[in-house]
Amino acid sequence: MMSHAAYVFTSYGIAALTVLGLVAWVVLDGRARRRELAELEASGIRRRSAAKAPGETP
Amino acid sequence: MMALFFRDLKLSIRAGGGAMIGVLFFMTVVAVIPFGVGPDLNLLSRIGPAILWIGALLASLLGLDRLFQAERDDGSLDLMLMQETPLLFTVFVKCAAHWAATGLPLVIASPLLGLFMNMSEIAIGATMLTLLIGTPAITFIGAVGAAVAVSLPRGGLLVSILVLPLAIPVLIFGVSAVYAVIEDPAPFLPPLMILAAITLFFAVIGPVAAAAALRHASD
Amino acid sequence: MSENSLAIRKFSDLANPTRFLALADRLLPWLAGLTALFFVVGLWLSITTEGDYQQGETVRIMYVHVPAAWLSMMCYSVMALAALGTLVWRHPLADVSSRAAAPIGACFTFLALVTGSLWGKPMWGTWWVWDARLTSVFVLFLMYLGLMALNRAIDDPARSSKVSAILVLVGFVNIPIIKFSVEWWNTLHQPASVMRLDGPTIDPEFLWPLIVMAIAFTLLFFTLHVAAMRNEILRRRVTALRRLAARAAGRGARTQ
Amino acid sequence: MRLMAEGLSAKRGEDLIFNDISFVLDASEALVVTGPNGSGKSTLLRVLAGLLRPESGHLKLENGPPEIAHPSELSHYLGHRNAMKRELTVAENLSFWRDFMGDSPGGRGATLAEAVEAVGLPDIAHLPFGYLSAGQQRRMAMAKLIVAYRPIWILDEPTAALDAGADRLFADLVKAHLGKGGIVVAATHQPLGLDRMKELHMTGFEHLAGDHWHDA
Repeated sequence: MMSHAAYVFTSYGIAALTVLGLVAWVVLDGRARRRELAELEASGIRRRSAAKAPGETP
Repeated sequence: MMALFFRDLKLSIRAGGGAMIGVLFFMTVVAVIPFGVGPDLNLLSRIGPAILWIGALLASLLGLDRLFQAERDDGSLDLMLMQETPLLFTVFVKCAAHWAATGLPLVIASPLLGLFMNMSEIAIGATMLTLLIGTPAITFIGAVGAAVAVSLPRGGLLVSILVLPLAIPVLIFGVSAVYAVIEDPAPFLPPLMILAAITLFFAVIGPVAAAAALRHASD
Repeated sequence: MSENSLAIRKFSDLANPTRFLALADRLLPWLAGLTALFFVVGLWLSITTEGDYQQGETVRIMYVHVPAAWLSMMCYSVMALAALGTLVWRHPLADVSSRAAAPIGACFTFLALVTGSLWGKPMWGTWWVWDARLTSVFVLFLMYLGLMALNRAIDDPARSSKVSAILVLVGFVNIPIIKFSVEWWNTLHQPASVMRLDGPTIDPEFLWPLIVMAIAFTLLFFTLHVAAMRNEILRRRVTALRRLAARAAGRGARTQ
Repeated sequence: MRLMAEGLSAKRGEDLIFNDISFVLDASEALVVTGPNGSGKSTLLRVLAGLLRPESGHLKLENGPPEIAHPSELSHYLGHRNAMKRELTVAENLSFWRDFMGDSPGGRGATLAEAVEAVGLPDIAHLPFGYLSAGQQRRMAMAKLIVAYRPIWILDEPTAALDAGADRLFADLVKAHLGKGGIVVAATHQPLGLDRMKELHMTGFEHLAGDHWHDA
């Protein structure tokens, strides 16, 4: 039988892990998407709206 | 060969892949049982191992029909048949990848469901161990069914019907090994050893039979 | 912050994904900072307050369990609202919002189930009972996972948005069942003690950390939700650009 | 290297599809199989690829590597379907087939970059295969022919979904392969413009009762 404190620590630990995992997923996912977008734009593919944006046109 | 393993893993994880569906099905099936038999915790803990095993058996049959059919539909199977590497190895690796993508998650999810079934910690551990040893056998048996049904337009249900009777020994020894742990007098090791033997047996027989079936299906 | 205010903001000035992205970029650091602040205060409060004479130290699990459970329901409500937005107003961001919320909701529901289980073991002597509250939350968890699976199975958002919106709305019947299950059926789970018409019955000693933690978790949800929505918009942009690239490559080859 | 077919005939179910087909192909030679629909072109190619067992006759390889059990192990087969996964990117598909097939003795496959360059689609290898148009998919399936080296190419209607520009591109691929001493068997109506080309015209034979239920 675990002591009561152990249950408390376990649940806080799992909560921390889950939340950190969620945050990590969101951050990493965002980075991956930005990288893909940058790669696509580097290869010269642009959305119509972005192509018209000021500063983009030479 | 590792390339094939990782390709199949990738395919099952990518959009439309079946890796998550199996676990979800497993959880849903097990969660439905208490509604059927009532929330009597003693009863649930007694039938828990059997429920988990049946749920895992059904869940691991779920994606099996696509194992070779997807390869046939886009023509990859033709190329696999032509290679110098024996078809046997190709089938074995595909089974291994299929198990890693659908069987392994079931094993990992089983302790959680064991808690829901009010099973004791020892029973949960034993169920997990037997599932770990037993589910590969289901995949190997299923590969035979999938290979036989590969050219049929509606092979999905047929695969389940063909495979379930063959998988019964796995179920019997898997469940009896778990009960041997819970109920003291029965010895634990013999059923576990038989289960391991069944898995090893089908790991050899399954790919051989599946490869033979695939060769004939291509005619 | 409530779902209502978020919805109004979305409909008034966030209709355009590009503007949403710009706003999200400006908003996110503040939201994240505020979340961290509330978590620091909330955690400090929940560690330093006294234990309950009846439940002992385990009462501290409540500070995680109750906010997680509350969020699991709120997240689904946000998704239901977004589903309504998809079906009735055909709002382009509604489907993005609903899709982005599903994994977050699944995580909070998982957290509620696990912490509840860890609380139940020392209090009730068992990890799990099949009573109305627990079962309906578990069903909610399965629904989140099912929605995620559905969203993944149909890779074209234009087709999947309507289907998953309908499923979300159908599943919404579960939310009142969860909320009132403790009152409609006599169960092991204790009834609500904070959100009551006649005022909270809980000791202020526990109420403060609980409220702070609830605010912290709610802020965390909105931070993650906005960030996940941004990711989803970027993902769709990547998809659109890739299709564009495929078409452009064909034209390019012919002119060479 | 020399590929010889002697008296091949094949059945599908009970129907005799073709009878007594023989040819000899030396290195750098191409065989173009022509004929109306249903004359058994695809069946012949599947027999050559080892995917169907011939009813009679046999297929031989002379001066090939000694450890080869069937010529199909030295062959590429490009059928009606592309053998690529829609969910994976083009690069993932191609590198899978390169690793899985490996090179036959006597040659080396092209790198991924060279292969997609050769089919004229260098910029879109990072896209999922399913995003590509039918013609682009077909061209990427051809890139598969050169990422893993095989001396014999068996091609079934390779240019079906292609426009004129891609046709030329494909003819260049075939020429380059023949130039390196390869062998090509193709069912196609498109003139490949080759020097050393044999032609096999298949007629099919509805008039021939090959079915033993009617034997007099």
